[in-house]
Amino acid sequence: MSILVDENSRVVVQGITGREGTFHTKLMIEYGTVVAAGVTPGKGGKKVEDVPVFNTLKDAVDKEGVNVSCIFVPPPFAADAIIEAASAGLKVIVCITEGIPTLDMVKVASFLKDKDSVLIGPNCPGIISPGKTKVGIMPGPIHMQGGMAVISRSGTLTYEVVDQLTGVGLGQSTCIGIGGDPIIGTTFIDHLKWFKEDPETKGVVLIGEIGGTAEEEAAAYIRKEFNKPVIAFIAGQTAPPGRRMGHAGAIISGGQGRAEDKINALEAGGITVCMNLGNLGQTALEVMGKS
Amino acid sequence: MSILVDENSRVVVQGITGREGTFHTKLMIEYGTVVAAGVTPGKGGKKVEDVPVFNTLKDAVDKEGVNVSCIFVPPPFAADAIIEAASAGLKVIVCITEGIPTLDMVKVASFLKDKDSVLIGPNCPGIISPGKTKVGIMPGPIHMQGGMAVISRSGTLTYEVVDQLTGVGLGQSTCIGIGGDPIIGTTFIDHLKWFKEDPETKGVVLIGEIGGTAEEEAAAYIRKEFNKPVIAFIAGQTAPPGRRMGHAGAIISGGQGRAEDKINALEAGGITVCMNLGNLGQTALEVMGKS
Amino acid sequence: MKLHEYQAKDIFGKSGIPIPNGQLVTAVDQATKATQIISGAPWVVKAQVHAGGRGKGGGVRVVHYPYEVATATEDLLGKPLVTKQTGPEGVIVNQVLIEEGVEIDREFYLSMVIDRSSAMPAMIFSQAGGMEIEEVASKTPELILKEYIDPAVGWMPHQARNLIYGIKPPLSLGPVKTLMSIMANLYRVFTTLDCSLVEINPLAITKEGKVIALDAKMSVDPNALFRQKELLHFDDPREKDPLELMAEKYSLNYIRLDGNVGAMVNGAGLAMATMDVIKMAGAEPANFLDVGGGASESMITKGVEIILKDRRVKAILVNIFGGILRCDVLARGVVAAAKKGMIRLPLIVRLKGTNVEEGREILRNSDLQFFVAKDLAEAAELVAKQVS
Amino acid sequence: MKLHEYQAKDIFGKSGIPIPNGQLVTAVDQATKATQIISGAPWVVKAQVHAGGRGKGGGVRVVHYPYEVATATEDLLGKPLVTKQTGPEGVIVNQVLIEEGVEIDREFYLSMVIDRSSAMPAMIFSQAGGMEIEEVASKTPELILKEYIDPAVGWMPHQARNLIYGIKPPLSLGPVKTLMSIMANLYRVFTTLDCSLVEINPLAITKEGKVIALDAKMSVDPNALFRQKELLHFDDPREKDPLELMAEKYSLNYIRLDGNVGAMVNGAGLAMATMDVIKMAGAEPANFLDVGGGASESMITKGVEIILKDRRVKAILVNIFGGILRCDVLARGVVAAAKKGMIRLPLIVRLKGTNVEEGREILRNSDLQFFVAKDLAEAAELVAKQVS
Repeated sequence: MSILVDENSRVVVQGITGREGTFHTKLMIEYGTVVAAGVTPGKGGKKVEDVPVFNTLKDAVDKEGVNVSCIFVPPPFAADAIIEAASAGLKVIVCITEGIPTLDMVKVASFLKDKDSVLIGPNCPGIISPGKTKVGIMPGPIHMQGGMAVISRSGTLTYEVVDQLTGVGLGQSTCIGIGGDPIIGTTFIDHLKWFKEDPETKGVVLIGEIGGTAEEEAAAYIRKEFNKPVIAFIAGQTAPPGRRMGHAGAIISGGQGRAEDKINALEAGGITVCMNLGNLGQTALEVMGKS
Repeated sequence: MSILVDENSRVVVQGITGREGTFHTKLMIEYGTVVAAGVTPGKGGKKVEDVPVFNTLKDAVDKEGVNVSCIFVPPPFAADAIIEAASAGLKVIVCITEGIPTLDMVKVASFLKDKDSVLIGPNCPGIISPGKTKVGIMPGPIHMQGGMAVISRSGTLTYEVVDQLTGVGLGQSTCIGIGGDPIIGTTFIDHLKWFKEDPETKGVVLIGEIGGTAEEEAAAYIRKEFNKPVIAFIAGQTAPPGRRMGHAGAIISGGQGRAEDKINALEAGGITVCMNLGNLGQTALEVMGKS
Repeated sequence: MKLHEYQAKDIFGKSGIPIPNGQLVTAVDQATKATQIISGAPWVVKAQVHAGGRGKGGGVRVVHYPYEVATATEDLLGKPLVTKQTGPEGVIVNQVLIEEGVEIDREFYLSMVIDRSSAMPAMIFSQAGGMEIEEVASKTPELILKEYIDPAVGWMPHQARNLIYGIKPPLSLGPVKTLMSIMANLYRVFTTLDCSLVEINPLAITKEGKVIALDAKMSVDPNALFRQKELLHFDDPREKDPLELMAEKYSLNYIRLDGNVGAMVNGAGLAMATMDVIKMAGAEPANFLDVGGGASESMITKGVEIILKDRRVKAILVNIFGGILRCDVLARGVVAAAKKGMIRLPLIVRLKGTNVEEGREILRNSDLQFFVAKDLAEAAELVAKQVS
Repeated sequence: MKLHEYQAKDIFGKSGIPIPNGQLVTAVDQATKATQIISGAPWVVKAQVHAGGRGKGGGVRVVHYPYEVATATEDLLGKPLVTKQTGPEGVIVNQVLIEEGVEIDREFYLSMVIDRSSAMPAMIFSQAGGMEIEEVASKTPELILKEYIDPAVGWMPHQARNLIYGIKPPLSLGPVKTLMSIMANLYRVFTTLDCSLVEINPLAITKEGKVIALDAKMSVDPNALFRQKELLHFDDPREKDPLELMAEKYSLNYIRLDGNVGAMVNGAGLAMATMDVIKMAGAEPANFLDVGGGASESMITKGVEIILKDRRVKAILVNIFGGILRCDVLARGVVAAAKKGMIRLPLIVRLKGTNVEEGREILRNSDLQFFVAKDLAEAAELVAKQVS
């Protein structure tokens, strides 16, 4: 098992003819992902890496039965792409695009409220169920199939963590970058709920960062509802307030979003917080060894 | 039993200081309805028929624990009033107002999608559970408590039907005017589902009219899911196409909404369709006698 | 509220939806001048009436010489145009639109309406343009494509692509882009002007590859006119039945029909049902008249007057279920009409509800000749007897 | 992107949000002239800098004679203003806003932000205006009211009433109406200009009962600037750190901090975590620098250059987890910087991921002196050793 994506996922790449879209289509196929279709308006009938390209997502669904989307379209058109995917009934929508206007995401979030689609991202590395499928831009080879779930607001930081986990022999069930923007499709809690029901997942690494209150909310949820071991790390302990630290969502403002508040909340929730990134793998090994 | 409203309903009248609002507040109280509060912005602190008036619905909820709203505010402000009521968490919202712009109702419908509120109307006479409470403008005395449910797109036509039912000795559990506009909060099917679960309700009179396909959809639902006797009447058998017959929703256009199609669909659903309004009470008595 | 083609096109032109060059004329000499401004030949001369079916009724003429433009205009102006929607007497043509003719390569259909079931606006597109959409719907329903518009996000580009990329054979990039912008603009027009219908049929692609709205239908939600005041001047009372216009003035909801039994009812549903009852009793309703809940005595009197102005009426049925409208108010209004000597036809009255006794009393005490029906069934019988 | 007070007020003025009469001046003689146009006394002279806390920092002066306006302006212009947000060196004041003073009766707080949890814009109102909202939030949280705005329906009048009718003592009808219109207009400004923050504090009621925005803060979502081109001219590069400005030009995400260890990282999260690791090893990060996934060799070189322009830097840590950014590209960029003679400080390199061997090879084959760390823990130790 794993959550949301696995060997049965039939992936459509929205924006497949763009530079990034083409590049990562190749890498996903190399990893073993079934990339069944691509979409670029006006390029219908072409092929990219032997994948058929359609003008609309509707066509891709009708002709190729795709059920997971991976979006690489540029920021001005990304909200349209997400809504197109949800309208076409895709179960899982992964939006890699960074730089979508926040008010576009307000509309997207409103649109998705009564839909069955799960949106991962935007501004995220995607989702991987190691050994099964990879929908996103993370380096495949660092992953190893196993029992750890990883949920993260970050990209390369996640790779660092996964690499350490693999290094200490802790494989992963599913790793998810939920995205670094203020408004994202799914939160820590959404994924924790799914991981709770996933028998393959034995423990969770939760990688947060400054900004917002998502980690505090996750801590409250874990305390009340979550019964598997959780190891957490918060990036940005030394970040100054009022400055956006790369991610649109990573900003301490109005007295909210400080790393220490998040760490306190997590520890109060009985969660092991790793303070030094260098030791994360080791910490995870200790926690999982105990359980 | 009855559905949606009963003796426990604490009603707030939105637009209570207006002419209609005040008039019907009086009549509702006379019928026995608990009108616990009124709302008119800027008139907070006043009283109407001994009912305290508040500036906002939020205040009325906080101070008087109201759970059902009856809206009389003029069309330009009615959408705001409905959304205010839903935001304040009211369970049942009855909107009497006629003449709300359709695009306002598009927004209202979208807003209500993920809320728990039930909207009845707009452009409707309201809802009455005879002997318990009346939330609306229907004449109370013609009603009699009993086992017949009435669901109708019309106003005075409903009174005519109820009067005939009472005349033949068939009392009513709950009578609902769902409204004569193209976009309404709840449809025949919504109420049929609730009546299905209401043990007091033994049979249903469904009063449709030309325009739209609500009756056809109800017929399909009844055939599949509804197990109590239904008597139907469709107004507008002689109405010309392309003309709006009083109600904004009562128009035959684009080959849709004809009375004969509705009657055929209902009969195909095994529903007794009364062709002549004059005989409705008698027909109902026969059907209910058989069952 | 219906707009004329030229009015809708005026709005289109200002909203980024391409239209042909054209000019509205109300006199023949203007028509001749128009040909000097508007490029041709050919020219298209189009009668501006609200009724549909103009083309088959001879209201649209394609001509090739300037003098023909004048002749066609003269042919149409001031004369009744009969279409399948007007009835045999037709409607008088007061205005004519003269447009440049274009060479059509392909014809599409594009419209927007409110979809009741989903409670959302819908954009409807078909590549089978130029014919009536009902015909397409019955013969080739697969050629009609719909997109529903969530008000939280508005019209989205992928929806346009869903409609446009279904066209076979496919369009080239230029027309695709223009169609996308036309759809986005149509959505903006529809929502900002509170339309209940906007229809472009045909939406043509010319031989030069231009996309252009050759016809335009637009209706505005009458409930929204309070915030669309700048559209009020588009209202053309000349297009309305004079009795309906008079009723409108007194806030009475009156629709003229072809029968001989006038009906006065409170409530639209009951009014429709009363019409049906009349028909079922073997007579024909002469009108739909809902006097509404808030009718005053004088409005009732006016209602009687309007019913009786229709010379075909042979009897009147008053069917009132008193609620907000009290039966005594109704009775006073009817008696007032009688006193003015208006009522010389058989009057059948069926009263029920609020203040019914008082109402009957008022009628009894007047000089008025009338029949009282105890219920709807009896009322219908009495009516039928009077007109048979 | 932050706007200056005068820029935000300019937008307010055009959007139906009342503002005081005022004039922007950049020279003392303009200040004297301004007093002839703007009614006073008193006048308010306000330094136009992005940093908050201007009032307490002496950047806002209320004066009563025209010559004082000139003196105050001279006092501020061209000189550094130190506030709690600027750091000890302060920011240079380049522009001064001169406004009519008003007699304040009551002060409110009004703002709009995006609420992350609900994914909706929120309107925030408090009747405790004039003080910092964080202070109100901690002392009297019940005085802060919020309304969330559903994008399907937009800002609704009842939401304004929910905020306004909570005010004690209650306002009279005039101010209620103005406040309602200000809120509706603020919502329009926020959404049409893609704002991330709009704040009016204080929103004052004058002794004459007028409602007026005495201050204005506005930030625009940088991700939306592609469709807000007309706002680009509001950008004031003089307000930015020169190194950050240079980084921006090369699409590098650089933020200057106070420490002595320069850091170059790919990915914002990893860059933050690297800063934390440096700190935990007992050193202080001199910057945040995310070179991003698509960095080219020359961008890397530029990044090194920017880090080194900060004279406080004593050592550099390069931490790259190669993914889209390949380690060999990173190595070439660093070597190119070394060849230009830029690197004279200890360099600690930690490479991992795509093409890591190739990258290490390139570094080894260069003349560059550097330390290789096998993992993050070791990298931090090496850094600490170099700067201790």
